[in-house]
Amino acid sequence: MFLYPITFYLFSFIAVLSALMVISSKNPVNSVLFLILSFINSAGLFVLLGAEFLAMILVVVYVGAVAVLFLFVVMMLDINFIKLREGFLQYLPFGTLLGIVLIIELSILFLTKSFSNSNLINYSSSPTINDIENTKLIGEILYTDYFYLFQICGLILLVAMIGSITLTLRDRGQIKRQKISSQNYVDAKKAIEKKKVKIGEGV
Amino acid sequence: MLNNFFSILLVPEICLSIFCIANLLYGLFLKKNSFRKTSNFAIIILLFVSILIFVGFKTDLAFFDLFFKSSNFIRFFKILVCLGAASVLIISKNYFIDLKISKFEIPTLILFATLGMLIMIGANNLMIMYLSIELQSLSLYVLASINKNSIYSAESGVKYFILGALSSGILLYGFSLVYGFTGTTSFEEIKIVLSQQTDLSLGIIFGLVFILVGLAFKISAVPFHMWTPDIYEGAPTSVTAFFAIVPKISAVALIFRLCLEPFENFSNEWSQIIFFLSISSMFLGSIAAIAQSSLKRLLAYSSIGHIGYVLIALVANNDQSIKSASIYMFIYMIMNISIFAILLSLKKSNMYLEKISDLVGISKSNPITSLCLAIIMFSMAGLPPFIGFFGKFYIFIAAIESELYFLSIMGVLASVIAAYYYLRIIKVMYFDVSEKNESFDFVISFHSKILLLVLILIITFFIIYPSLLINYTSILRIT
Amino acid sequence: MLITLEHYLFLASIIFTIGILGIFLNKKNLIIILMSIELILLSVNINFIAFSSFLNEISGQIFAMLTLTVAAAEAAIGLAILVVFFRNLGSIEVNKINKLKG
Amino acid sequence: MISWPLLSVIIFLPLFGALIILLIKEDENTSSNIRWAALWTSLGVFFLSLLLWVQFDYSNSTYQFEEKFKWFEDINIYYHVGIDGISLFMIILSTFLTPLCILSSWRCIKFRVKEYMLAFLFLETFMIGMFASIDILLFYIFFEAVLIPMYIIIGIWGGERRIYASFKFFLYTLLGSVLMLIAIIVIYKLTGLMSIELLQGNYFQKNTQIFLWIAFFASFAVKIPMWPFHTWLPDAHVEAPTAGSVILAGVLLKMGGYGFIRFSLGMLPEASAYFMPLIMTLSIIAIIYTSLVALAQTDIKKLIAYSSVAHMGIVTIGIFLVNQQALEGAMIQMISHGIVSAALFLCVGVIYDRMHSREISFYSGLVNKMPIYSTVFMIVLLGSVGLPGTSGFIGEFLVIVGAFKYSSIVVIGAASGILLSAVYMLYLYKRVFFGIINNEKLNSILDLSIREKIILIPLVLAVLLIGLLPNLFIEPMSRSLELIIINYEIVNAK
Amino acid sequence: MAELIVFLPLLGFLFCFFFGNSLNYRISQIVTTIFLFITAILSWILFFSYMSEKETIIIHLFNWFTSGSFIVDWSIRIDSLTTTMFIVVCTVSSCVHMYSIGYMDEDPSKPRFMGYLSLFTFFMLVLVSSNNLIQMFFGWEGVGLASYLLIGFWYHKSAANKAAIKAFIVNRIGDFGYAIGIAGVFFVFGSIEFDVIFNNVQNYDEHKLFFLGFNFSTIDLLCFLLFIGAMGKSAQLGLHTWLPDAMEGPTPVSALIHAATMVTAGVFLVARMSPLFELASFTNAFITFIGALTAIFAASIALTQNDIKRVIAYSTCSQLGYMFFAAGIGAYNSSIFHLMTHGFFKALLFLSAGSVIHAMHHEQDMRKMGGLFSKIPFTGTMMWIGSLAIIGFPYLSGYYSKESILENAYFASSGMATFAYIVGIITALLTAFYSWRLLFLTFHGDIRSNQKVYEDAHESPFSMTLPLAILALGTIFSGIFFADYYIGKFQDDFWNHAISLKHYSHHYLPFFQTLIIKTSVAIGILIAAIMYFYKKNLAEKLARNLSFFYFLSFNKWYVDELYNKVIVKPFFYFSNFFWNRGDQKLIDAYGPNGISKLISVFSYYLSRFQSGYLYHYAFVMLGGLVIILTWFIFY
Repeated sequence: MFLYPITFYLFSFIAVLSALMVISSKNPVNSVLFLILSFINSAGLFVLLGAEFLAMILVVVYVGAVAVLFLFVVMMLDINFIKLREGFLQYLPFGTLLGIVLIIELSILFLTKSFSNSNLINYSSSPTINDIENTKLIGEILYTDYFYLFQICGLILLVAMIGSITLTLRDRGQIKRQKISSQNYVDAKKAIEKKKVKIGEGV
Repeated sequence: MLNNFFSILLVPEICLSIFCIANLLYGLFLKKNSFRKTSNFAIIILLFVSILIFVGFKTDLAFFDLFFKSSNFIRFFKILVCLGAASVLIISKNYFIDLKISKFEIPTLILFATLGMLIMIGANNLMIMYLSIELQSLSLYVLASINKNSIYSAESGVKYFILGALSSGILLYGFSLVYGFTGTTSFEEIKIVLSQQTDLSLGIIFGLVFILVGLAFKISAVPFHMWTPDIYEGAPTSVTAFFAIVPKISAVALIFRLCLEPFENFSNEWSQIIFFLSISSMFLGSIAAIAQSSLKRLLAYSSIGHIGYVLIALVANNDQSIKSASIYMFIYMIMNISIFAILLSLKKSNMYLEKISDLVGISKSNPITSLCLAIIMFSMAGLPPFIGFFGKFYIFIAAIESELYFLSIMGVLASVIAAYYYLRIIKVMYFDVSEKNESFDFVISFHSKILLLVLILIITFFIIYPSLLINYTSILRIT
Repeated sequence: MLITLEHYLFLASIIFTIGILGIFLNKKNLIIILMSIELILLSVNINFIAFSSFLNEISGQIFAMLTLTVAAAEAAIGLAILVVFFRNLGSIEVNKINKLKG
Repeated sequence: MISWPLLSVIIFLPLFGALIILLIKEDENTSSNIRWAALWTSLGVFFLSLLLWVQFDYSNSTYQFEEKFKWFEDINIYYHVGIDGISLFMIILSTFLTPLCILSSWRCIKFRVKEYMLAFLFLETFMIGMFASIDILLFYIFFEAVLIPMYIIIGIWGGERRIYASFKFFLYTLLGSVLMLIAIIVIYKLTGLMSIELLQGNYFQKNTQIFLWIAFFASFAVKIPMWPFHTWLPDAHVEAPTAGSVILAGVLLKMGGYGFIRFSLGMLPEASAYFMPLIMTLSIIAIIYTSLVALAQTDIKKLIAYSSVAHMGIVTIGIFLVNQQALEGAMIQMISHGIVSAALFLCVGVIYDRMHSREISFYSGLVNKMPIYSTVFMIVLLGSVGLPGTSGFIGEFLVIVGAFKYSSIVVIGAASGILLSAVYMLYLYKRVFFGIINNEKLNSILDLSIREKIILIPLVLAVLLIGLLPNLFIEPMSRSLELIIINYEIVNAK
Repeated sequence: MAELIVFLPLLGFLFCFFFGNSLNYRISQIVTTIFLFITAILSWILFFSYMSEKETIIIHLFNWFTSGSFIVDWSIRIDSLTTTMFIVVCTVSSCVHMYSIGYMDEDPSKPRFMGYLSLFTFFMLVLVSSNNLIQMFFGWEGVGLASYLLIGFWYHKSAANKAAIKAFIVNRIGDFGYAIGIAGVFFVFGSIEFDVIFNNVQNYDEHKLFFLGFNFSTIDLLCFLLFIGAMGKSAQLGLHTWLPDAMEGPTPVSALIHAATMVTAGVFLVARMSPLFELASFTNAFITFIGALTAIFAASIALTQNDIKRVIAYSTCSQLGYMFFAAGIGAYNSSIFHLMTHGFFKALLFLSAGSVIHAMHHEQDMRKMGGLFSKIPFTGTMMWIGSLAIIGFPYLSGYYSKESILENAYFASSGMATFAYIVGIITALLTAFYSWRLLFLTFHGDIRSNQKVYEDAHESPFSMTLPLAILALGTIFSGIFFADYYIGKFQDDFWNHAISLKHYSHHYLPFFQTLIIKTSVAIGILIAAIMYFYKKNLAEKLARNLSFFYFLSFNKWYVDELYNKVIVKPFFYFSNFFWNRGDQKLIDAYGPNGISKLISVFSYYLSRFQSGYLYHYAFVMLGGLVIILTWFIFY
């Protein structure tokens, strides 16, 4: 029974540490990598909590897509990294103070109220986790009960797509594009014109 | 019940989402004038949807009622949102074209944002609420930075995005707490769970605080307002118009519903927060605006102040609250549309007006425009006989009904301070004498001219027959 | 050494705070801020899943999944806006974002 | 009685005139059309309002010419107008002064004539409407709406510091009146009524009354104005164009007094009794203090403005003594002050139009060049100092008579107004009119033109008419005032 | 008839007001003078008809105003007091009108002057004919106004303007008391009609009134307040300063207003209200005291003045003192009788002085006159008659009235009356002295004036001498004819309850006392004769040796200077103080301006707070969140 706590502490320790590194590392590339690390550890925690499907999704979506996107942008933008650490310490005391206060307050919330079962009310008609395996369960309700949510997610992604394209697509007015149909429709008769040139004069 | 395939299409949200995509495709396949055509199409869509909402088709489509709710309050605000979005499209068409950012994506994004807001107003579940907020916000982030070549637009996009994401993070954290402590995400179930509790656990209070902070950001209540002036100033004016009018309406509706539905029994807790937000918004909105020289910033502070007043109605939490808030938001919308309609068509030496001091001399060259502007300003300041007065009047009726004397006195004091900067605009227009004889161009499309005319008439002559609006809002109920 | 719900919630709150700190301690790099937002959303996800697991109720996991989706969309939009900004200013330093003020 | 809605016609006729003016396109040639249209409208309103007087039933203490329509359907708010003896003369005062104002601006307003006339016609509607309202909300709407045209009049056509003055005027009075709005809503919450008529028979708890009273006081004390809320008035008066000062002093200040009678006395008798010492103190300070301040002025208009504050001090004393003599005295004093101060401001306007200076030291020996003007000014001045036979006397004296019942100090305070007004007014007259002409610019100054005579002579006649035949004015109002007094006494006797 | 008497002068005024400038000035002069003569004749007719019928008539004209129980009517009360005043006012006024035709011959605005005179007469008649206190107040203030206008008639003269304002304002101080008194009377008696007051006065004998924190006897208080009014109008000590200054006006004005009529209004008021005053024991003592003091005080100043008109003005003041102390000791009939005789002889003196001034081309300084009798014998004679009358030369009018006053003072038992009696005798001496000083300096002795002026001096035109003659008749005969009615054996019958009368067992002074009076007068004349006729340097010597008293007298006891220092200067100081410090630096600076400044400062900082940095914004948001959370933890 020691395995579970040890795994938990390992994962969570790494997750917190790498989260700290995300915001404090000099190089954004490192930050992205630490972010990935943090996500992977969180995924581990998810597994511990019995949410295997979400752990998988997290790795796939984040590590596979989002983090790569970040990396891509970081690489793409030509940034002078040396300057980027300056001023970090300037607001550190204030910031940490506020952060600590926030953590303390949240801890009060979690620690003074122990979560006995009476406090956590399970009011739901949806199936419980223990009945079926996690992925299947999600699969069963995601496209039935939560169909609308799923649709809206789709719309959100659509908006994200439209937005990104609109913002980043640059119309380069000078570039000549190939218009195949018009090229095909060129009539040789119209393309060439014969002219008689008088002697002694130019065109 | 209409429950065949076509009737499902008549459900406003579904209909609108289909039309959103239709509009996108329409824009994609158009070669010329795509912006103009798509925006016209979008206007028609919005008007059509608002009719659909008004008629109020219902469906018992699978689980629909679990996630979406309909009441006359919700319908009223949905109509406001649709009409507001349509009006913004009408008044800003020329501006976009003039600024050469006439992309067909703009109407599409506005449609998506509107869709998000409609869902948001009618949301009956934390999940759908979150998704709708995100749907709306993402569209708005893009709209804020839509003028890619402007550093200001880009900056406002960045600021809006980061602060917005932060706020939705906070909101979401609140959701997680509420979910954790109640075990459900559905509004009705939360309400049932909470009604079984006599003593509210700290977890739910914290959840409530996080949620309200997140929403306070959306309605830009102080101290979560910091983004507002900057984004209003940086974004293209027409986008600012959209920001100032439509999302505010939906967020107000949502905050009302959230407080009065799931957390109905714990008004003691949330009213403290709202009380604080309300007073600080009213005063900051009125005091900070005095130092502004930019018109758009001024309007930003003005909208912060107005939100403060609406929140009074929420604190009051009685049978007048819904009515007064509805009336107030309606009036707020009307006044803002009309003022932006003017701002979006007023040019001075080929530049759109940015600064208050640019208005000097307009009363000579454009007497009618300046008269309209003056009327709107008096109305904004809440002076009778203009419509703005009645908004405040009903708010204070609600406040006094709940014996919120302190709050209402603070409210009127803030309104006096606020009157100062509204008057200052009138002063610049009428009292200041310009040395140069500058000419103003008032280029306004036919449609927005008609719209402006109608709105000014409503603002001025509302007093003659107020019952039309008041009777309609009297019957509004949250549930 | 029983790992209870409080452990997970505490962990989440730490990551949440780190995320928030990341937003306003950072003066130079906008991308870090975007990552901080991802951290916040991660902490929320931990919350959701922990609650879901301990409540023995599935909708928390669904919520977490939706959050993931939205986070991805948000990241995309955020990066797009960042690119726009970079193109205008040639920099992504946070303390240079102050053209709009007053 | 008249079967058609006379009162509404009077209220809204100026708006109709404004509509016509709105349709006239302004340019060089048409500006005189605009002036004529405004003048005829206001004259029409004036004659119609005389019809009110003629048809008024003296023996009736309740409202007459009532019109009532449901207005707001969720709240008991009606479009409910009507007049009693108290409002009758306030309305006639407004309608009487407006044509004179328009006439006085005939030449000196050269730019934006259209807006100017519009502002005045709107102002007239609001003023009449305010005095005629029986519904509180209607009252409030008109009460505040008055600020808009007045703000514009001061701001556009005012003097050098017009912007400061207009803002001070607007914000100060707005601050007062918004508190009244709260009080109105509280009244509605407590009683469900919005009708002044019904509320006069209503009884509030004493603590409530005190709260409400303070809120109303904030509004009316600023408006009337009482010391120490008076400082907006000199600025506004001085910077406003002549006609603006006339309306400001002539009618707008009366709104405060009217409000005190209607609301403070009529609805909150117990609190009025409770606060009477406060009012008396402030009023006496106002009389003595502002009279002294008036003496120190170097600007003619400012002097007259301060004198208004002192005169209004007598009015407030009269109102809150709540007995027949004092209350009638206060009413007559209000009417009288409306005419006298209007005439004084118009007189100042006459020389201002010629010389563009309001400095006392600029003028001297005017009587040499402008005998008729000097005579007119003298008569009006006598009205202001309350010489028997002029309008000022009746009001002030009745207040003194009424005050004797209450307290010797109040009596002395009120009577000192008579004394001090003579000091600053005669001192002014001496400096401006007597002596020899020191300033050579004055050598070419002309006496009153025919237009100016037409403006000033009705006012002079009115001053004498009220002074010699005050019964014409006292009789119609006495029944309505009696009603208030009886109510006040019954409540306070408990 | 009474209506005609009252309103004809008004008609005259209106005529001048509307047509004066458009028609020839002669017309105005003639019209007003004729009107006045008609009123004078009518008033005499009325007087005699009243004497035959002896019935108090009240002619009710119309209701002026009614406020609850406060009813004020316009009416004319005809009784012996009114008719007496009518004849005095109308006769003197008509004389003055006529006189003015000649006197004002060189003035450019004659119609205005005539109009003002008529207006004054109208107000005076309203005053004396009123049947209630308010109407009286109307006349009271009206004469004040007319006096103001007439004193300031020469508006280009700065001194005249100042004097006019002074007159009006000092009068207003009196009116201040009077007005409060009226209010008090209404409060106590519930009416301001004389008859109602007099009928109820007995009920309030012991009544107390709470005023300014003290419990006063009601009647005493009311009378005191009314008396303040009378003091102002009749230039009694303390409020006397306006009267000498008023001599800046044209001389006819001085004669009419500041000698014969207006200044006596105070006495008239006291007499009119005598049923009330009778019961006010304290106030009566006060009146006696003030009257006596005024008499001797003014006389003492008159001793050393050099301006011919000022001497007469102070003499007026002094004579008014006589009237008041007579009233104070309850001898209202003597008081009124003296009022009447004084009206005649003082008008005569003034008009004669005017005639002298006219002759001397507006030279008023007696030191520049002398020996004029031979040049203007008629005026000189008139002056002699007037002077004799004022000192109480037997069988001239002043003799009867003054004697009767002293008589009453002698018989009245109170200590104050005895004081008044002694003062009265001393004053008689002083009166004799200054009157003869005036005569000697002006008409006799060396010629001190400019030779050319002296040569040019000539008798006045007929329009000026005729009024003198008429007034001389009055001066000579009014005493003999009316003494019996006013103060003698027919007095009860004559007065017919118009005023309250006192009856003493003795009617005539012991011989010794009359001797004292007569001797003192004779001594006065003698001293004057010695000083100004025989030993001409004696006056200078005296002035040098008694320089303290001389300067005190010459500078009018420094009352004006005192008032300037104590009242006028602080008044202006406070005026500026309130304006600069109070309104501008306190109320405005901390009120509206201060608040608006504060708000704009706030606004500035709030806008600075909006720094534009993202992290600040995020920080504020988080701060807000944490604050709210903390609130709920401790809540």
